[in-house]
Amino acid sequence: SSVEKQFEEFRLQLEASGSLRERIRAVSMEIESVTRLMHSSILFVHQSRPVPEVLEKAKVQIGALKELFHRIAEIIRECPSQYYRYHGDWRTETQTVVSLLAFMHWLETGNLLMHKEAEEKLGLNSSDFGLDVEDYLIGICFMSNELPRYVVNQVTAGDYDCPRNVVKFLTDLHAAFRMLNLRNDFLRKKFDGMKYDLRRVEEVYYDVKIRGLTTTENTMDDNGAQE
Amino acid sequence: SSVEKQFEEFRLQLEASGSLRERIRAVSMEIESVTRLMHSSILFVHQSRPVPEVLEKAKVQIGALKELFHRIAEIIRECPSQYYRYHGDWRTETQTVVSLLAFMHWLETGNLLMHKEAEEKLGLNSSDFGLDVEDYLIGICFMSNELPRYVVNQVTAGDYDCPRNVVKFLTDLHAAFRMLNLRNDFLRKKFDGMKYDLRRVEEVYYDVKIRGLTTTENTMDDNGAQE
Amino acid sequence: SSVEKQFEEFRLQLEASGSLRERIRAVSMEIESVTRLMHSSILFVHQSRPVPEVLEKAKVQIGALKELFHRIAEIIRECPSQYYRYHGDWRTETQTVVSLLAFMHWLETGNLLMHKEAEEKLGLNSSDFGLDVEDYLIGICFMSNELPRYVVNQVTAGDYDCPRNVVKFLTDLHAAFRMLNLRNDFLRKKFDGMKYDLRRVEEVYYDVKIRGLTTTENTMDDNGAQE
Amino acid sequence: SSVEKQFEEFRLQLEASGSLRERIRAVSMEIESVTRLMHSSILFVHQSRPVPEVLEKAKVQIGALKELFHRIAEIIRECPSQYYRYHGDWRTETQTVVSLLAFMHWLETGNLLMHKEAEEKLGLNSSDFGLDVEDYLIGICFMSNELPRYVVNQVTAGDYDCPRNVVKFLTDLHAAFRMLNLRNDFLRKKFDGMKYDLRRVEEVYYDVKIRGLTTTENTMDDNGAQE
Amino acid sequence: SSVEKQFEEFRLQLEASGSLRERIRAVSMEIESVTRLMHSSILFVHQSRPVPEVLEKAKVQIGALKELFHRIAEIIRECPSQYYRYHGDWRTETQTVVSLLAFMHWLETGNLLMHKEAEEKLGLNSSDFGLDVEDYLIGICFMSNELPRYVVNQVTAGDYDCPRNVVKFLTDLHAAFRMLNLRNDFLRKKFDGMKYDLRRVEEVYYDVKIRGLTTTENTMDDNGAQE
Amino acid sequence: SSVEKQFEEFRLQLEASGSLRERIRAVSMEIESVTRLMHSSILFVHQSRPVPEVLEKAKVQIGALKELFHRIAEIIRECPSQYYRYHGDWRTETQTVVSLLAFMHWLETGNLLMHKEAEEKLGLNSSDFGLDVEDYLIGICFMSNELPRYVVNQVTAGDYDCPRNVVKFLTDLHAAFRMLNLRNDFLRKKFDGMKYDLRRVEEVYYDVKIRGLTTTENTMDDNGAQE
Amino acid sequence: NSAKKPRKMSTSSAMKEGFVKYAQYLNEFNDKRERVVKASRDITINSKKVIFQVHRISKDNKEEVLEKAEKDLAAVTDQYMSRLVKELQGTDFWKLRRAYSPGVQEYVEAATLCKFCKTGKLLNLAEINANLLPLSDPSQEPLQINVLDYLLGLADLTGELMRLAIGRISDGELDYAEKICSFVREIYRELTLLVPNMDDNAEMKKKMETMLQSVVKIENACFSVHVRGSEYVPLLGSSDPGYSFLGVPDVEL
Amino acid sequence: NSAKKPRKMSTSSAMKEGFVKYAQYLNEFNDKRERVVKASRDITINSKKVIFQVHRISKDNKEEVLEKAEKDLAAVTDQYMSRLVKELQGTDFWKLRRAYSPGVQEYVEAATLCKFCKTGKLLNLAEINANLLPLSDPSQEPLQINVLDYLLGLADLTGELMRLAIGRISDGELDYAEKICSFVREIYRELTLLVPNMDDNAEMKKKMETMLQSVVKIENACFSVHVRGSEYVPLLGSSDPGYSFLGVPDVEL
Ligand SMILES: [Mn+2]
Ligand SMILES: [Mn+2]
Repeated sequence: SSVEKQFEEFRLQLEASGSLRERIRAVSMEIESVTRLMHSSILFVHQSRPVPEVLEKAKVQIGALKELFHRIAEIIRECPSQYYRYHGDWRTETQTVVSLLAFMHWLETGNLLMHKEAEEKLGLNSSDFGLDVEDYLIGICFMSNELPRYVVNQVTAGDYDCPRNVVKFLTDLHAAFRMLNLRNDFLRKKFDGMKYDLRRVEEVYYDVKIRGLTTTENTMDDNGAQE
Repeated sequence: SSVEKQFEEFRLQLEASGSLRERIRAVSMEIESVTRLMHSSILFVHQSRPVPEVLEKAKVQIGALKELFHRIAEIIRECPSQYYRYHGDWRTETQTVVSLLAFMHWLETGNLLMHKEAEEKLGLNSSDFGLDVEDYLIGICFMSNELPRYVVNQVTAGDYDCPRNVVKFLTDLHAAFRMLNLRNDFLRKKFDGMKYDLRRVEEVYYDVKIRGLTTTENTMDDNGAQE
Repeated sequence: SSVEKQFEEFRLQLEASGSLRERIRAVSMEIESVTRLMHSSILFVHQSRPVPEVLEKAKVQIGALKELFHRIAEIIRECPSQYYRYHGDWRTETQTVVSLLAFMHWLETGNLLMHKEAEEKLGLNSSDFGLDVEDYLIGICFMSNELPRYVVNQVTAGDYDCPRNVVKFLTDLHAAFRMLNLRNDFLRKKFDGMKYDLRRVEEVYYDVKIRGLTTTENTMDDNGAQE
Repeated sequence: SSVEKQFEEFRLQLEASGSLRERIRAVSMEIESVTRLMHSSILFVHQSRPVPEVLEKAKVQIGALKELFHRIAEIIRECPSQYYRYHGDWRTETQTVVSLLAFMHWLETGNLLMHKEAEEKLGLNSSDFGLDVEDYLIGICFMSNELPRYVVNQVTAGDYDCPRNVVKFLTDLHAAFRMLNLRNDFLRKKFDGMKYDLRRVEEVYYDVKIRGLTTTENTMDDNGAQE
Repeated sequence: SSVEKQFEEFRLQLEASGSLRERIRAVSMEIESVTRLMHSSILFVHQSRPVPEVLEKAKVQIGALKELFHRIAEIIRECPSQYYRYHGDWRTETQTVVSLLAFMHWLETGNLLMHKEAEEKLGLNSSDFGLDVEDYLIGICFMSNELPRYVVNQVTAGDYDCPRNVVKFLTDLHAAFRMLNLRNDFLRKKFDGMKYDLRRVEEVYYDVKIRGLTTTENTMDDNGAQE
Repeated sequence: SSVEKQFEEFRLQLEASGSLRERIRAVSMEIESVTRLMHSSILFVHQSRPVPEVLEKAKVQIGALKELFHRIAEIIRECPSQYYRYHGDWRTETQTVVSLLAFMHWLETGNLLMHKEAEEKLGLNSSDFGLDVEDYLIGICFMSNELPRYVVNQVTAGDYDCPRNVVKFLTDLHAAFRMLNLRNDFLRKKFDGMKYDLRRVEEVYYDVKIRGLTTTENTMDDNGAQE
Repeated sequence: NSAKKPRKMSTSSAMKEGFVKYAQYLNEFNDKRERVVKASRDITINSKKVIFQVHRISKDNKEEVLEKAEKDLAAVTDQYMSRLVKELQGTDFWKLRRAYSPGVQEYVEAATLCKFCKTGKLLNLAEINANLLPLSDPSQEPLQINVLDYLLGLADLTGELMRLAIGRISDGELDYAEKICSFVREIYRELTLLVPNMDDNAEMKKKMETMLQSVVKIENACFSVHVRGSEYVPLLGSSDPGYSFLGVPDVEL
Repeated sequence: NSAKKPRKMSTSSAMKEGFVKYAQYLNEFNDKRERVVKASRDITINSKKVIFQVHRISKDNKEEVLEKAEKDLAAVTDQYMSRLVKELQGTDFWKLRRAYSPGVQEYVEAATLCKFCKTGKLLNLAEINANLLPLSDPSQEPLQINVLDYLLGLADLTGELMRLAIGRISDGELDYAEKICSFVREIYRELTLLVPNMDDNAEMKKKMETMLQSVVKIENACFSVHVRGSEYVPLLGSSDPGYSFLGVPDVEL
C-alpha cells in the first residue's frame, strides 16, 4: 500500500541518517580519547613541571586531532547543509579541544588563542566546515576555569609573578566577553562563572602582594604600566 | 587590540543570529496561536457535532498556516544551510500542525495523511525547506493519542461502527511504524505510547461487540473481510 | 613508577573488556532486530489470523536467534567466569526472546514453556552458558502482559472459549509464581503486574459467562471442576 | 576531662540508636515475609474455595504477627516515647497487615474490622505501643482495592448475591471516609481510589440485577434494607 | 453505627494533630524571633564591645526562650510519647539556640557548654522533654563557625592573646568530636567544617606569634594554665 | 452562550495586558543594556583607575536610565493600580540599577545612597510610580557584594586605608539591615550573604593591620574610638 | 577613597533613620501579608469543607445537601472573605496576590461548584465580584477577584466535577453525569484558548493537563454506563417493570 | 486455541515441578545474597571505623594511632572479609558484585589509607588480593577484588586524604600535606585516563568531580600555608630561635 511504501522510504532515510550519526560519534569518541591524553599531559603543569616539557608532550596530539576533524568534515560533506543537524554530536568534544589548545597557547605566549588560530591548528579553515563561534567561546571559558588552580600552584612553587600576569590576562578577557550580548544559555552561564575565576586570581595576587613577595622591579613597573 | 576586534566581530555575529532567531520565534508563536484555534474547533468532534461542520471551521485556518510557514522559509533562506541550527525553534509547533491536519484528514477520508500531502497542504514542497520526517512522524503519533478519546465519545453518542474502523486504522498504522528502526529518542517514546492507544480502542471495540451493538451486516463482513 | 605501572596494566585490562563488551553489544543489537521481526509476525494473532500461519512465520527466526546466542557464548568463553560481568548487555533482549517463545509455545500447546525447553530452543544447554532463571521468569511475566489483549481480541472475533482457558492458565501461573520468594526488584515489580493481567482476563471471562456466551459442554465441565 | 566524658557518652548513644534501628528493620522484614504467606492463602478465595477453609489457613499466621509486633514493641520499649522516631521503619508492613486482617474479618463477618479490634488481634492494645490511626485507614483502603476482583470472581462462580452485599458494605465505608477532612496526602489519594472500587462493584451488581440473576427473596429484602 | 462513630472519632483525632502541629510551629517561630534578637546583641562582640556588656544584653532573652520551650513541652505533653512525631518542627530553631548559648557560655567562662548545662538553661531537664543529642552537637558545630571571625576581629582590635585560647579550645573540641563515629549525615558534614574553623584560628595564632605580638608571660603560662 | 461571552471578554482583557507587558519588557531590556554599559565602566575601579574618571564615564548613562523609567511609568499609568501586576518585569533590572548607583555614590561620598536619593536620581519621586523598598534593599545587598573585591584590589594597589573605611561602612550597613524583620525570601538570602562580605573585608583589614601597613594617624584615631 | 570622618558621622545616623523607616514599612507590610495569608488559609480550609459537603450529595438528599453547602459558603463569604476584603481594600491587590491567591482560588472552586450543582450554570466572575461588593467599605476601591485567580479556581473545579460525576454515575444519575461532562468539556475548550494569554501560565498549564485527564475520566465513565445501559433495552418491561436502578426515571424506560 | 484437557493436567504439574526448582534456586541464591549484603555492611561499618581511627592521628601519636588502625584493619580482614570470601569462593563474583561492592570499596579505602599513612605509598590491588588469598580454601577459585571496585575505593580515598591533609596542616605538618597533595594529584591524573574505560562509569564520573574538589582543597590549603610561611623568612634567627611552630623542623628555620 502507499502507506507501506511511504514507511519503507522513511526506514531507509532514518537508517541512513542513523548510520551517519554513528560514524560521527565514533570519530567524536576518538577525539575525546585524544583530548584525554592531552589533558593528562597538561595536568603536570600543576606540579610545576617545566612548561616547555609539558607542552611538547601535549602538542604531539594536535596532528591526530586535525586528522579526526578532517574525518568529521568529510562525513558532513555527504549531507550538505545539515552541519547543524549533527553538530550536537561533536560539539562538547570540540569545546574541550579549544580549551586545551587555548591553555597551551597561553602558557606558551601569554596571549589568547584567537578563533582563526584555533581553526588553523585544527585545519577547520575551509568554507563549509568551520569552528562554531559559540563552541570557541565556551572552550575559552573552560580554559579560564583552569587558571585559578594554576596560579595557586605556581605561587606554592615559588613563582610570585604569575598572579599579576594572570590577573591582567583574565581582566582583559572578561572585559572582551562583556561586550557580547549573550542569551540566557549555556555560554552565558559559563561566562558568569569567569567572574569567579577572576575574583579568585585577584585574591591570590592580593595574598602575594600584601606579603611583599612580588619582585621589586615589577612593583615599580606596576605603578607606571597598568596598561 | 586584535582581541577586541575579534570580540567586536563576534558581537555582530551573535546579534545577527539572535535577531534571526527572534523573528523565527515570532512566527512560530503565531503558528501556535493559529493551531490553538484549530484545535479548539476540532474539540467539538468529541461532542458529536457533525464532522463536516467541525472540519469546515478548522480548515479555514490552513491558509494562515501556509502563509506562516512561508515566512519561516523566507527567513531561513537568509542563512542557507543553517536550517537545522534553528529547527528547534519551530518544530514543536510543526508537530502539532501535522497532528491536527492528520486528524482532520482521517475524519474526512478515513486514511492516513501522507508526508507529501502534509507538505503540500503547508506549501512546504520546495527543495530547500521541507517537512522534517521525524516531525511528521511525531505529529502522527500525537494524532493517534486522540483516537481513544474519539472512539469512546462516538460510542457514547451511539456510533457503534466507529471502533471497528479505528482498530483497523490504528493496527495498520502501528504495523507501519514497527518497520522503522527508531533510536531511543522522543519519537521512540511517542511510538511506544501508540501501543496503548491501540489497546484502548481494541477494548472499546470489545465492549461494543460483546454486547452485540455492532450492526449485523458488518459482523458478517467481519468474518469474510479482515484482509 | 609502580603506580604508573599498575594503572597501565589496568588500562590494558579495561580496554580489553571494553572491546569485548562492544562485540557483545553488536550481537545483542542483532538479536533485538530479529525479535522485532518475530514480534511483528506474532502481532497478527491479535487480528485473528489463524494461529498455525502466524506461528510458522515467527518460527522461521528461531534458527537465527540460536546462532546469535551461540556467538555470544563464544565471546563469553574468552573470559571464563565473567558471564555475569557482561550479562546486562544482552539480558533485556533475552527476556524479550523468552516472552516471544513462551507466547508461541502457549498458542501452540496451551502449556507454559519451561526453562529447560527455552534453553533447548535457544541452544543454551551447555554447562557454561545457560539461560539465567530470572531472565526466564521476567520473560514469562512479559508474556503474561500480552494475554489480556489477546483475550479481548479473541472474544471480539467470536472465540468465547478462550477466556476460560486463559483464566485457568494465568491463575495457575500466578499461583506458581507466588511460590517464589521474590526480592524487591524488577522481577517482583513485573510479577506484581501479573495480578492486573489476571484481573483483566477474569473480567473478560465474567463478561462472557454472565451473557451465557460460553459453549454448553464447557460450561458443564466447568460446573464440575470449578464451582 | 568532662568534655571527653560527655563525648564518650554521645558515642555510645549514637551507636545504640543505630543498632536499634537495625533490629527494628530485621523484625519488619519478618513481618513482610509472614504477610506474604497470609496473602497467598487468602488469594484462593478468588478461586471460590470455601471461605472457612481459606480463613483457617490464613489465621494460622496471626499468632506469628502478634509475636513480631510484640518484638517491635519490646524494642521500642527500650527507648520510651521514641515510637515516632522509628515509626517509618515498620509502617508500610503494618498497613499491609491491616488490609489482610480487615479482608479476612469482612469475609467472616461481613463487617468492618474496627481499629480497636485490629489492635487487639495484633496485641497492640497496650498504652505505649498502639496502631497508628493513619496506618489503619490506609490499610482499610488497600482492602477495598481487593473487593472488585472478589466480586467479579464470585459472580463468575455463580454467587449472585455477593455483589449486593459488597455494594452495601463499600457504600457505607466510603460514606464513613467522607466524614474525614483529609489533607492532600497519601491517605487522601488512597481514599480517592476507593471511589473506583465502589463504581466497579456497582457495575457488577447492575450486570447481575438486569439479568434477573439475583434470588427473588433477596430482591425483596433489597428494597427494605438498602435505601 | 459503630463504623460511623469510629470515623467521627478519627476525624477529631486528625484535626487535633493538625492543630497541634500548627501550635508548635507558632511557638517555633517565636523562638526564631527571640534568637534573632539575641544574635543581634551578640554580634557587637565583633566590634570589640566589652564582653560583659554584650552578654548582659543577650542573657535577658534566655528567660523568654525557657518560657517558649516550656510551651512546646506543654503541647507535647498533651500527646505523651509523640516527641519525635513533631520533633522536625522545632529542631532547626533549637540548634540555633544551642549555638548562641554555647557561644555566650564560652565568652564568659572559656569552657564548652555541656549538654546537661544547656538543658538546664532551657529548662529541658524534665524526663519527658529533653534536648536531643544530635541537635546539641549540631548547635556546637554552628558555634565553632563563629570563632574564626571573632578571633580575626579581636586581633585587629589589639587583643593578641585571644587566638591562643581559641586554638586551645577548638583543638580540644575537635578532638572530642573525633571520638564519635558519625554516619554520613548533616552532623558529619558540619563536623567536617569544624576543621576549617580550626585551621583558620591557627593561622591567626600563627600570624600573631610570628610577629612577636603575643605577651611573653602568657607563653609561659601556656604550658601550665588553660584548665 | 454566556459562558462564551465571558471567556471572550477575558481573552480581550488578557490580550491587552499581554501587549502592555510586551512594551514594558522592551523598555526593561533597554535598561538592562544601559546598565551593562555602566557596569563595564565601573569595573575599571578594580584596576585602580582614578575614581573621578571612572564615575564620570558611568554618570553619563544616568540620564538615559531616568528617561527609560519614565517610559515605564507612562505605560503603567494606563492601568492604574496594577503597578505590582507587572512589577516582576522590571524589578531585576531596577535592583541592578540601584546597586550601581549606590556603589558610585559610595565611591564618591563614602555614604550610603538612601532610598529617597535613589528615587530622585531616577526621577521616581511621583506618588504613583516609586522605587519599591525591597528592590532598593536588594540593590544595596548587591552593592555590598562588590566591596570585598574592591578592597582586595585597592590593597593590592597599595591603598591600605581602604579596608578600615569599608569595615566601618559595612558593619553599620549590616547592623542597619538587622533592624529589618525579613521573611524567608530573596532579600533575606541576599542579606545573609552580606555577612560573608563583612567577614571578608574584616579579614583584609586584619591582614593590613597586623602587618602595620595602615598609616599611623589613622591608627591613633583608631585606638581612641575602637579599642 | 575620599570618605571623610565628619560626613560619615552624619551618614551613620541618616542611615539609621532611613532604616528605621524601611523597617517600619516592612514590618507593617509583612504583618499585613501575614494576616492576608492567614485569612487565605482559613478561606481555603472552609471552602474545602463546602466542597466536601457538596460531595455528600446523593440521589435523594440533593436539596438538603446543597442547601447546607450554600449556607456554609455564605458563611465563608461573610466570615472569611470579608476579612480578606477588609485587609485589602483600597490597595495592594496585586502586590499581595500570591498571599491570598490560594484561598481565592479555592473559594472560586467552592462557589462555582455550588452554583453548578444548583443550576447547572457557570457562576461568572462578575457575579462573584458583585457578591463581594457589599463586604467592602464603599469609600474604598473594593477588592475584586481577578481573572487569573478566577480561571485558576475554575481549572480546579473540573477535578471536583469529575469526582462528582463518578459519584453521580454510581448513584445512577447518568443524565447528571452527562451534563457535567459537556459542561467540563466546554470549560476545557474555552480555557485552551485563554491559557497562553495568562500572566504567568506555568501553573495553569499544569492544571490543564490534570483537567484533560478529568475530562477523559468522565467520558470513560459515561461510555461504560452507556454501553452497559443500552444492554438493558431488550429486557425492558419483562422481568423487572418498576426497576429504577441507575436513577433513570421509570417513565423513560 | 487448541489446548486440550489432558495435556493441561500434565502441564499444571510440570509447571509446579519447574517452579519448585526455580523457587529453590531463588531461595538459595537470595539467602546467599542476603548473607553477602550483611557481610558487606559489616565490612563497611568496620572499615569506616578504621578510617575514623586514622583521622585521630596527630603530630605526636602517629605510631600509636596507626598501629591501632592497622590492628583494626587486620581484624576487619580476618573477621569480615573472610566471611565474604567464604561466601563467594568459587563463583558468582560478578553476579553478586552489587551486593558486596560497597563493602569492598570501603575496605579498599581503609586499607590504602593505612598503607599510605604508614609508608606514603599506594597499596596495589595485587597486594590486597595477595593478602586475601590465605583466607580462602585453596581448592576453590579464590575471591579477588576486581579492578572496578579497587578504583572506586581509590576515588573515595582521596576524600579521606583531603581531610587528612587539612588536619596535618593544622598540626603543622606541611611536608606531610604536600606529600598527600602530590600523591592525590597523581592518582587523579591516572584515573582521568581510566574512567572512560570502566564498566559502568556513571558512579566513577561523579566521584571524579568530588575528587577534583578534594585536590583543589588540598592545593589551596598548601598555598595558604606556603604564602604565610614565606613571611616568616625575614624574621629568621631574630626573635624566636627555637621556634618550631607549624612543625617545620628547627634546623630548617
Ligand atoms: Mn479541589
Ligand atoms: Mn570515605
